[in-house]
Amino acid sequence: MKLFIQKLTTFLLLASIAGLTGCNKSVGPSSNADGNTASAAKPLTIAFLPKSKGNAYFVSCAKGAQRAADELGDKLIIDGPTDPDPARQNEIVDNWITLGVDVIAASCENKEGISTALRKAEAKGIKVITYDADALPDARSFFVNQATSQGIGYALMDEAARLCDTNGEFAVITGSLTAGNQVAWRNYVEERRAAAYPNMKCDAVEACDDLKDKAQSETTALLSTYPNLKLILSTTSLGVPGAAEAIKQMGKTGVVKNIGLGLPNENKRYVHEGVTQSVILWKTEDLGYLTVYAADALAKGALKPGDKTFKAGALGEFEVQGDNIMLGKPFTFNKDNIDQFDF
Amino acid sequence: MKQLLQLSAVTKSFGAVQALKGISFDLQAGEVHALLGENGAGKSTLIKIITGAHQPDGGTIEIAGERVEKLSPVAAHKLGIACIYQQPALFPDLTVAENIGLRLEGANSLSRVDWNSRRNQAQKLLRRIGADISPDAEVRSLSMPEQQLVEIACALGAGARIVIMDEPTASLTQKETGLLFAVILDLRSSGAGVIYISHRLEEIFQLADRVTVLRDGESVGTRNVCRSRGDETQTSQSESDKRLLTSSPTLTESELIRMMVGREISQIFPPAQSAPGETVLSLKNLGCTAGGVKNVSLDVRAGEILSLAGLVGAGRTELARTIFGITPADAGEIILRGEKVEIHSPQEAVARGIAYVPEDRRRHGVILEMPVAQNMTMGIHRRIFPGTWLRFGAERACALDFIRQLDVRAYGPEAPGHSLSGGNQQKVSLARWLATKPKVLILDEPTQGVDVGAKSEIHKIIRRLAKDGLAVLMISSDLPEILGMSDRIAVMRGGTIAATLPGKSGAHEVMSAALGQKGAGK
Amino acid sequence: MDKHGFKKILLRHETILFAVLVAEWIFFEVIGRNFGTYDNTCDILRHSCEIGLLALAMTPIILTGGIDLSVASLLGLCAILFGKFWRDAGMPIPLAVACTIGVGALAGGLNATLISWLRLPPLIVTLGTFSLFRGLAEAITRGVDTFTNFPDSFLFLGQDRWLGIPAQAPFFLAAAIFFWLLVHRTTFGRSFRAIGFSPEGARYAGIPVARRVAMVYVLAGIVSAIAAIIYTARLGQAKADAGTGYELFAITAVVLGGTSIFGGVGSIPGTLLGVAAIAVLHSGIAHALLPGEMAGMLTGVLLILALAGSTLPKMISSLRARKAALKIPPQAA
Amino acid sequence: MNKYFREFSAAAALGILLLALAIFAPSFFQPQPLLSLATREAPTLVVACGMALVIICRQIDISVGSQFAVCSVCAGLLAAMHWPLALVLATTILIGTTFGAFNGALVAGLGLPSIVVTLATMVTWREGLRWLRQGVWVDLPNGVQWFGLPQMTGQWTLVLVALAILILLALTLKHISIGRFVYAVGSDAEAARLAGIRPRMMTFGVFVFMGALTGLAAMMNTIQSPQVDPNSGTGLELKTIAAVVVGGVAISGGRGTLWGVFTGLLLLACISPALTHLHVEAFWGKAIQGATILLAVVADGVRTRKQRY
Repeated sequence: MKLFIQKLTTFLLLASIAGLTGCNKSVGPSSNADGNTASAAKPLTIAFLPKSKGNAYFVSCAKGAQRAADELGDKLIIDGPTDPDPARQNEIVDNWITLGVDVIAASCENKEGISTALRKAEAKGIKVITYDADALPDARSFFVNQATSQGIGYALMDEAARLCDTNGEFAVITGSLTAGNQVAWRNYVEERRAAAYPNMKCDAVEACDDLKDKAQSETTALLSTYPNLKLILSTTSLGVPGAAEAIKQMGKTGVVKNIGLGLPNENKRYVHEGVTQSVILWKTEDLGYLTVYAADALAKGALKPGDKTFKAGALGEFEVQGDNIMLGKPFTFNKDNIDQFDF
Repeated sequence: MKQLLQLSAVTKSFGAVQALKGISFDLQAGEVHALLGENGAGKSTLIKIITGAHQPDGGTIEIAGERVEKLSPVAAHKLGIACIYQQPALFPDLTVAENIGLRLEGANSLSRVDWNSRRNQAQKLLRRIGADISPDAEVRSLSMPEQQLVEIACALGAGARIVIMDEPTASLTQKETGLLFAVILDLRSSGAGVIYISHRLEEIFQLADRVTVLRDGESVGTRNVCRSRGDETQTSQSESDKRLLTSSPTLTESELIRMMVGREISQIFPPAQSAPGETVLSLKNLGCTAGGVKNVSLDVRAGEILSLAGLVGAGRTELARTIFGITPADAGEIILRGEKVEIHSPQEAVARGIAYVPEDRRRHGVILEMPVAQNMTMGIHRRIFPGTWLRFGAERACALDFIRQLDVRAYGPEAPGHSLSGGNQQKVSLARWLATKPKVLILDEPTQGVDVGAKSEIHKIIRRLAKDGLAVLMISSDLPEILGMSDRIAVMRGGTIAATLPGKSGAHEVMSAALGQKGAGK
Repeated sequence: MDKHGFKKILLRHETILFAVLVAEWIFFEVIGRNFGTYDNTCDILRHSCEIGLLALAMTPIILTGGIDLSVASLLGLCAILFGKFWRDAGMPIPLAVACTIGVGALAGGLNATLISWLRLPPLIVTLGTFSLFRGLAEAITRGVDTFTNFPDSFLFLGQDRWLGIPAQAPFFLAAAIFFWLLVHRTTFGRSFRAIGFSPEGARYAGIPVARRVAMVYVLAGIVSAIAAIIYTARLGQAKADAGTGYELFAITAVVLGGTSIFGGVGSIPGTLLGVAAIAVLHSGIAHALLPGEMAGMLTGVLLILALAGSTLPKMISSLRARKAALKIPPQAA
Repeated sequence: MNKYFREFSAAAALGILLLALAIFAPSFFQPQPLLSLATREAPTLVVACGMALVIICRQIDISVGSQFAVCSVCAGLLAAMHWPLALVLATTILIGTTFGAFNGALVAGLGLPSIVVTLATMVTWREGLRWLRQGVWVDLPNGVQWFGLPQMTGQWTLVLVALAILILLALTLKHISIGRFVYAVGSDAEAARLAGIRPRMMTFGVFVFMGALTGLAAMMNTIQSPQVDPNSGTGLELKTIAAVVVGGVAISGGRGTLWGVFTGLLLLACISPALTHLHVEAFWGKAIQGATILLAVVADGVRTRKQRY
């Protein structure tokens, strides 16, 4: 009995400490600190679901989302799986349903997987919006489209072709063989290559398990296997710096070009050294910002199907195509402009 | 005479059980002091206190005249105390040389390992005790008695002043026992003191200068043993038999037994009986390459006790394991009640009515963590639990029945195996196999490490079983047991049957058969 | 330790765990929003189904002193094979389910063969098949293939309610009862324990050790396949990465439930409580709006506390006994 | 031969693999890629040496990956604060040592099973790191990479440091008493106690040492690139355990050599680049890795099965 009490107290103690420290992190009072007194309506609770936590891309998105929530006076909940795991995403959405949030903004690891949970949320009167990676169209009201998979895939391939003068061999580093968006991007890269650049050849696709170190090892092996390689294309933000380090260490700086999806901060160094030519990405903070504004407007009824434009706070107007809110074209960061960005 | 060790009023409790209730004990230089007592009398605890494995709750320990406050295994080692345990405490993955080296070099962790000198030292020590073991052999590959010899070599090499031997001969053959005795006498004459624990009374009369008897954690008394050794190295069984008969009136075997058990045991072996029935088990040229068993032909009849004698390593346990299907036979035939059978696994053997009470009861005989009742019904799952559903009532009734029948001393059917003494564990192991209602019962060293009282009870049980028509095949290294219990004796040598002798044979004949031509001349 | 003490400790472990579970519940009910609702209870049950199934299958394995790291990889392999059978081979769902379970049994059989027949250490064998099964799943789908658009009648199994409870709950309940009977009420369970305590001793007792050990791994394979089907139904899709990391959850739940990693000791109710404790923790953390990482951290802490909790009292009492005994003056000789 | 069968079989497998490469993909044997490969695997080798010690001592440590990640991030943060590199190195090793001591205290002090203890610490450290750092990369200042040495020198330094640790440890294990004590404790703790060795101290020491090596390895990894990925070390525990086991160390303790571990690690480390060179598509990688582990142990199992009876 004594033991039980001891354990119980320890547990409660631990849990409450955890609670105290943890509250500051995600929902903390800071979300209302700006005290949006102008908004008469009661603050909304917006749940923001990244594919995985602890990933620089989504950290940056969340930063924008938080800024928007602060401006709007909404309460923002950010939670996601610690590893990209579709099943965990469903669980989190289910938790939010019982928790009773007003809007869910989700980046979907897996379309079909999460759609069932999102449909359930809609049935319970929760508004659903997706960003970054879409769910099935019937499972959400709007998709904040930062760039279509097709757009990304084509942009990557076009940039690759430009750097290689539309002929030569290249290899692809992918985050994982199975993740939905990675698969889609790879497919569009291939589609574009086949259609527009028949003189280019993809030698191999290697997976780096979303680890920078593994990307480096794989690139090293690729470089020695295919001496004619002219370019490495990474469809994951972790791949670009890893590949760059490998190219640099192999002494092939400038000989083998390096491009891919990536955040400016992680790649500045290599871009300046001339190892990496360009990274392609949209403005991630803007994506989060726009998503939260759209979510807020959707819940308040300000954003309705059929709207042609949408105004998101400081960022101004965005085009709405059908049920897609367009963030704009992917942005190419290179030597000339990369220093202007800090995310 | 110099006093090596003096324990005064030592007490020790484990929870509610007081294992030692104020024991005093001393050891002089140049003596063999035997320690006797039934299992659970407190011998093991006393030894563990001397070796520093346990700390006493009260009392004092003096070593070589100096009081020792806190004795740890390391301190005891440094003070020249060495112990040879029943279960050798060796490193199975390391070589013999390294085992000896680790024991002798002490715990200086930064010294360099000199593999050559380790090897030489090991070679020398092994040769000194006459053991034919390679220093490079992995201990895992050695037999139990060989491992015990390595232990002895360790103690010898440590130059121990106080050597404790806990039933060292339990698994040794006559020949190895002879070698061991020579080593003990050698130690004694070099001025060391030996504490010798054994259940074999004849060994005590043969070796000991004094004997202390423990009972229920108390010392019953210390007596001088009047040895009449003419030739100290002379150890053949017939000699010792003779000595038993002529041993001095100051201390007799029966007196010792009375001291130990607190009652007289008039007759050690139950009377043999005659008229065995039909042949139950018949082996024809049985062989098993992996076990080293070859060309064994043997008949066991209902109602008889057939003993398997022989040196350790002669293939007796291996033969039993072959019959029981643990190492299935790859040559010859097993004929069970006139029907040729093939046995590939223990479960097949059990299904055909063969039961095997193994030698190593702590590892094989009883599952120590499981309750007595579950241990007893382990061989009869199919019968007692029809359709595999457990029936706790039936199990309990069955266990209680056997507890009563075999007089198992446990506080109930739910007592776990390790709470029982060795003899009672053996009875549990026996009960498990009797429950299967076997036709053939193979007993492997049924009384090894069992105290005198329980030994006699087990002998009676075996005899009763044979009388009830069971064919009993008994493996034993205890020559008096073989001679006392058997209707017939099969002697094994080198994996096969060397001779089959009638039950009334003398020790000499059995030994010469076991040793081959060379030994026969003795 | 006598049988009574033994029983008491087991009982006590489970009681403590139950108390922890209740404490968790109350704690999250107080600080969380809408935590203790019926809907959320159903969600917790639904989300813990697959891990619960794996933990149930893991219990007899750990009871025999083994371990199976490959269950989650096998879940992934079975999920995509189920998809293949249904979509590419055109099998009706029931037949695909049967074939998937067959594959699960075969894969479990591979583990079983290597462990019981070749007597290789389970940790190593299943470490190998852990990579192998997941690798095969990736190879078969070439990493990219995803199976979706299952018929609603099938998805009902994972997403809907039946008589007010999640539709997969009856399967889980049936599995729990099956394993409870197997471990606690049949001679099989008895032999698992005997093998866990002493494999040699069990062999000498005439227990078909190899067959029993093989049985628990084959069972684990079958259960992994069933879990794969429920997983597919719940998510509405089958992909090669299904269930990544679930093996550690399952092992954690089993050990938290009081099963000794050395074998012999353990119970199915303990495992169920362990699964529940972890599932409630995860759900509670989310409902209390605490960061999700906390759930993992607290699981680790809970695991160590549970282990230490069952060891410390023993150590303290033995220290106390020693101290008390030293105070008694030695008896006069 | 029998005693070292596992070592030989791992070496034979490695030989076959290298031979296949020499015939079908000679481009594998180029100095710069091989040096890069060796540099990448140098920290893994250091961790594998520690893991071998832990397993020889009949324990296991599955928390090394998490320890490695935490140490890497700490090293990165300290370097980013412009601490002198020697001090960063010392602190990183100290942090690793502390983690090891924590595991060791629970395993040796309280007698808890190591697999469960390290399972718990694995999730706790990993999730704790994620919580505190949210997966943000650490950017290192210039001059940290390769300790400020030229790249080639830096790479050789790392490889040689790892090899030196391997050789030193292998010799210690064979020729210094304390090395033999590790085997003794792993073989039979009770017998070790009777021989005057303190098994609990040894077990504790082995975990502490494992932690220190993990810290060192993390540092060796950190200085290889100008950024620290907080997810580095994911799966390191499985990779090192696999290398140790394939190299012939018995999971039940008391047996095995570091030379075997070295061979095992080389084999596993070569598989992935070899597949690239042999133009095997990436999705086969994991399956082949698993099959290799199984084959290595099955070969031994088939052999000893015959001997066992």
